[in-house]
Amino acid sequence: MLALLWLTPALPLLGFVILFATAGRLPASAVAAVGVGSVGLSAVIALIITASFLTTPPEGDFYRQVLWRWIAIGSFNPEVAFRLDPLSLVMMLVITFVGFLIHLYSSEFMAGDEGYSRFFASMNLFVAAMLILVLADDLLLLYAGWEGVGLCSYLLIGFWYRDPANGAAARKAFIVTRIGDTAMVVGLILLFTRLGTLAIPELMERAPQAWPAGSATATAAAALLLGGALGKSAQIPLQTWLPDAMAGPTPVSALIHAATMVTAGVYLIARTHVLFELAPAIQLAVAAIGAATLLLAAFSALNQHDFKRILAYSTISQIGYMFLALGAGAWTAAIFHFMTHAFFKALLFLAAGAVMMCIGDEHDIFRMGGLWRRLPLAFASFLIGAASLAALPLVTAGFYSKDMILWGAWTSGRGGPALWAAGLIGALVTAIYIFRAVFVVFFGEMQIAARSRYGWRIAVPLGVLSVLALGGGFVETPAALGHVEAFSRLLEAVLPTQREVAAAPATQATVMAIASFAALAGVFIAYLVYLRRVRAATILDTSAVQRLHRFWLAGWGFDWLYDRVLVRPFLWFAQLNRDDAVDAVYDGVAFSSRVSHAYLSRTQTGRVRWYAGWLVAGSLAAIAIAVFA
Amino acid sequence: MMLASLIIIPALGAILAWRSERLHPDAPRWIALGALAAALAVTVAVWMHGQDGPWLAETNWSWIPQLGIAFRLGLDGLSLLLILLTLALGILAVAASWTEIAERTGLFHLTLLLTLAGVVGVFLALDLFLFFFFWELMLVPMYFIIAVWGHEERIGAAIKFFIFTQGSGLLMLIAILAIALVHLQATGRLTFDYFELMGMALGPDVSLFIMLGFFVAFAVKLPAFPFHPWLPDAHTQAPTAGSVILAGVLLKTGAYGLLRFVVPLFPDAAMRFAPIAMLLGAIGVLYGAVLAFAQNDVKRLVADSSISHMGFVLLGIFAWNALALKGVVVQMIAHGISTGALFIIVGLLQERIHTRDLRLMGGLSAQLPRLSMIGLFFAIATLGLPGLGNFVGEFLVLLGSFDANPPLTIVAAAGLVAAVIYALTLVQRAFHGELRRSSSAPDLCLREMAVMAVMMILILWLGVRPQPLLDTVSPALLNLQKLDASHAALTEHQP
Amino acid sequence: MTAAFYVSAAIAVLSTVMAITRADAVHALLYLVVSLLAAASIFYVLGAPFAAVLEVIIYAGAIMVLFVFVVMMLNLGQAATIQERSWIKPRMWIGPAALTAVLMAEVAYVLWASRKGNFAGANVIEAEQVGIAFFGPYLLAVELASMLLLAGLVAACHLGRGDERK
Amino acid sequence: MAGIPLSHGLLVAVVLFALGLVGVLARRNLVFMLMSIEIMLNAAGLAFIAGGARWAQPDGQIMFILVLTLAAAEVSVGLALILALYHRLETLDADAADKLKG
Repeated sequence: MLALLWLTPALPLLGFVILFATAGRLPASAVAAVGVGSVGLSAVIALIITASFLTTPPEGDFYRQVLWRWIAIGSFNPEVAFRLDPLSLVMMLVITFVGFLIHLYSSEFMAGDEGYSRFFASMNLFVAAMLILVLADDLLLLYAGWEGVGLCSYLLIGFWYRDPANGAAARKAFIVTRIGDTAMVVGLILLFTRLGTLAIPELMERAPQAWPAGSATATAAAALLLGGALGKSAQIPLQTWLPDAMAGPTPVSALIHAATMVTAGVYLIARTHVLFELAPAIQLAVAAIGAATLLLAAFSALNQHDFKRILAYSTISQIGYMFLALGAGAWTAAIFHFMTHAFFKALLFLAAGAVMMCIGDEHDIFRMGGLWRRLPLAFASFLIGAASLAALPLVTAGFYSKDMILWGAWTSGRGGPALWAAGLIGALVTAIYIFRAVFVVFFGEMQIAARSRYGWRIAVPLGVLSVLALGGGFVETPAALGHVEAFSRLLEAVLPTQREVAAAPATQATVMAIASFAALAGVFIAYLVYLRRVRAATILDTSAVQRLHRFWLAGWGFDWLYDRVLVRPFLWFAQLNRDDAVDAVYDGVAFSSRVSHAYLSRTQTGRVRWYAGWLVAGSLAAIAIAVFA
Repeated sequence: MMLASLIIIPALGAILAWRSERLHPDAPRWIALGALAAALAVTVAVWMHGQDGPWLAETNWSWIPQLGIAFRLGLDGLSLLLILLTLALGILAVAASWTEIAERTGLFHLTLLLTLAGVVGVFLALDLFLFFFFWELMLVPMYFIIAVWGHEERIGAAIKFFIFTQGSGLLMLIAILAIALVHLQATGRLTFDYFELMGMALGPDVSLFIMLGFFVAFAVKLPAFPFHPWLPDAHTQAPTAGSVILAGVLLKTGAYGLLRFVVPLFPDAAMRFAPIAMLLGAIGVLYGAVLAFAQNDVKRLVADSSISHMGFVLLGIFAWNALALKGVVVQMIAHGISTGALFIIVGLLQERIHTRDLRLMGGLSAQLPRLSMIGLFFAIATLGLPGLGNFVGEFLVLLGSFDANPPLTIVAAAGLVAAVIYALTLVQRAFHGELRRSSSAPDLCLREMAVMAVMMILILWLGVRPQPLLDTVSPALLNLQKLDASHAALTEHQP
Repeated sequence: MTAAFYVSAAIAVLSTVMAITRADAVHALLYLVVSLLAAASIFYVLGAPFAAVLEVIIYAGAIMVLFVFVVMMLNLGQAATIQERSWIKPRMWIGPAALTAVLMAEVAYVLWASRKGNFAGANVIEAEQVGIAFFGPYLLAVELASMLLLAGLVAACHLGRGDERK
Repeated sequence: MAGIPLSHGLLVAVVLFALGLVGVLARRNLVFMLMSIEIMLNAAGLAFIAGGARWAQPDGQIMFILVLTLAAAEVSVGLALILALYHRLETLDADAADKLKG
């Protein structure tokens, strides 16, 4: 059954080819059938493969499928080959399954759009590329998927191409991530030059033999790969593109900019964790970047008005958690959080999309309010997603994954408590900002007319994802709460489990309790400030706080900074050099010959005698040379 | 005989096409298509039934024995691929200018086919004098293509093209004469034969100067920074077919010259010169990209992007190892197809909205969805998306160059970002946003779709299965590399 | 004989000076004829009687007559002479004179260097010898000269007809 | 018969040639320029004769005759040109025909 593996990316790719080739001439129903069906079939195959993989694990806990040899030059012979191991299995499942739900949702959400076929073509291509990314056995193929998803992200952010702002956002996303990608390309080149292969298993095998821990080359290689991961996963300093990416349709935000693509960086680091372990400095940088990003983004999320931008910053923040986990060496926790995050963040986006669809595409949360009565399903699912995001204890999936990360941070050897504290503050702010959104949007006074008009194709994904956002966490619970270890045992073969820590279960329980308290406290603060509007909340209106608010609203001024430091100088230089300074040099040559022509042509008087005189003078000179020389 | 026929068929076709205009205005097109298809068939036949070893076929006829000049042709994998590219792009160019060129079709196809005959000759010639002959042969008709059928500022552009290429060609002629004379002094035999001249030992300074003569000629044609200013003008002003041939084929003659002559004939000098050449390549990558970004004329944008792509080629050639050289070959072919396609797209756009000014365009996606989609496809190919041909070329070049010169490779890699900037700017400004100027004609017709589909499939095939191509060119490159195997720094990559 | 050479040479030079400085074309032509006749006598002194005869018949005769005809056809009157005077200004002569002085200097240097032991005109070369050489080794030159004359004839005809067509 | 020193004969030829040259360069009237050219040709012929006389060979006279033919052809074409030019420009001023001016 595992031999069907190639079909999982091939089916969505086929869907893309069909939709691309017909170029919008198919009726909408056929488009939806192809678009949703291809991903659905892919999900089914993924499930079959999973079942087969779990019941009869292949030898060595991985399955390798070579499709063809891509390039073979000397020792450089990357193959188009897929590798199914527990890590890629989890990724594949999440991608196909969440992808299918979002496709289903989109088939209704996007109905009537003139680019319906184009939308599904891009979405299908995205799923295919994302699957190639996670299934790739070779870093070069991984990079192919990596760029493919970037392309689809670009296409879908700029999906409504009539508005230049969307185009600008799309371009920004592509360019910023491409900066990281270029670092990654250099990283690949460095790896190949030094280790002589790009096949991931061989790389992971050869790297520890070739390089001692902390060696400069290993550090450089890890840093370059990290560059790619930072761009794709919107971490500091390459995070600025993600909030703008919300210009795309909401399902796109749910699938690409929340559930799957932006976590590719997490996947990459987990996949090449051996390298990062060889470069402790870089691993520490991963943790620090993650901690910084999660805090920065959380504070920005707290100040957004745009419904989707709240979720975008939230995504950046949550990926920050994953980076924190990776940096702390809690590889499994990162992947676990990736999975739960995919569920609850997709759910949040889809619910938000449903809400905005019903109120005439209004994005400003302060123009909403009291919507829970009109849109009960959207409300319920958003609330579940929010609870999971805020990691409300015990009942939500987010709780278990976040707890695993915090515990991993606490027990990690490098700066553990500091990382933990950052995560904790982040948890508090997370709860505040997401419940701010819940309270402002769904409670309070009704400010806008809402008509519930979603059908089953929207309702079903919301329902399924709600269940997953709540129950998806029970595959891995901490020692104090049942000690289920299904997830980490599954990933054991790929990712090293964290070092056994001597800390007593009591410590773990305490740490967990503090985190739970922080989450609940966050909800309560949000309640007080945004629903009850307690007196103390007037402090928010003071000018100092307002200034801070504007600063955070603008994402800590990164856009401003980049605009001044990078974009404007580039534009300035490009405009300055539009007519090509080098050309001016050649024009100078042309000009000087024109000037000398003007002077020399004055000697051409057109008079025979003048010419004859020069003729004589020249002859005389020649004779003189002959006679006297 | 087979090889000579590759040159003779287009040349005969040229004359026939010229004379046939009086029969019917479309007759020259069919004759041109037929001649190119016949030449293509011959090429494929040679490919299939070629001899073993690096040289698939050879021809050596006596021409001017008194001066040691022979009509010597040879076809190896490198020439084969470039000739295939030349003929294929020639066919596509004829097809693409079906409606654009309405006047003097006979003369147009005469010049087009003569150019192609010259290019094929350049790719085949193994006698330096013969090489120079073909080098000049392809130049003159191209001048007329630009000057007669070009756009508004065609005369100036044509003259600029001519002066740059002719001036640099004269430098090459001097270099050819110099190497022949040095050989004459050393051995007492006057010869222009490639193989005889190859083994010759030259003093370090002499070889450096002679090499620079060749290098400048090829660098102008390539074009490498800072010899590029002729290119934007010529490409912008040429008619679509001219731009396609210029970008797709003529630029490759420069790269071919570097591969075939500069490095094998002067290995030591080339090795000493390599850092500078690679620097020029890396600068070209970035400079062309920045230049492309700032343009308002679509055609100029595409033309400037060629400078960027050819920078990779220069970088890879002087890295001179198996990876980089194969990357160079793939990059050349992929660039020929993708840029050729972009020029065709611009031509189709201009036919429909009568402008090339990006400031007047916008929102064409709604009106011309197919054209826009294909434009997007090739813009993306240009920016080097994996799975499409350009990526394979660029990645292999970078991979190979890193071995030779890591810092410059990293600089050139920054070109990947710059490529995104200009490619997306092109797409965004032309096809997205508000509709500014409507099209006066419907979306692509079947003939146009067929042309574009062929190119899309080719570039995709190149990106996904480059191996057959790499295998074809492999013996030829190995042979070139063996010629200077004694030089340790330039040997094949050994990880 | 020697005296005859120097006298003829002096006449030739003087009449040539007069010829190139006259304002009236007919006067100049007459001086020119004198100069050519003087040259003919120099030829005779140098032992080339055939050349001297040809000089008189063709140069002084035929060619100068052509000039006279043309001057007549141009119908140059008093006005032309006055204009011609206005064109002949002293400073007109400076440049040519300077160039010519350089020429004279160069030639004088050469002649001075090779002045010894070369005497001309000791033997007379008759027309017979000339004719034999002509139709012997110089046959091709004769044919070329005839072609040249033919070409001159055709060109003159063509140029003369040019205006009628218009 | 002692003859004349060759250098004297040549000197006369050169003086005549130089005078012709001065005439060509100094006079503006086309007729005079043509006459001056005739003087120069004649001087060249004189030099040939002198040279031929020095070696007592007929070749000098032969060259003179060829020069004579040349002069005849040149005069006929030149005068025809002068006539044509006079019809067109209504003047014999050589400086008036300066269409080649750069």
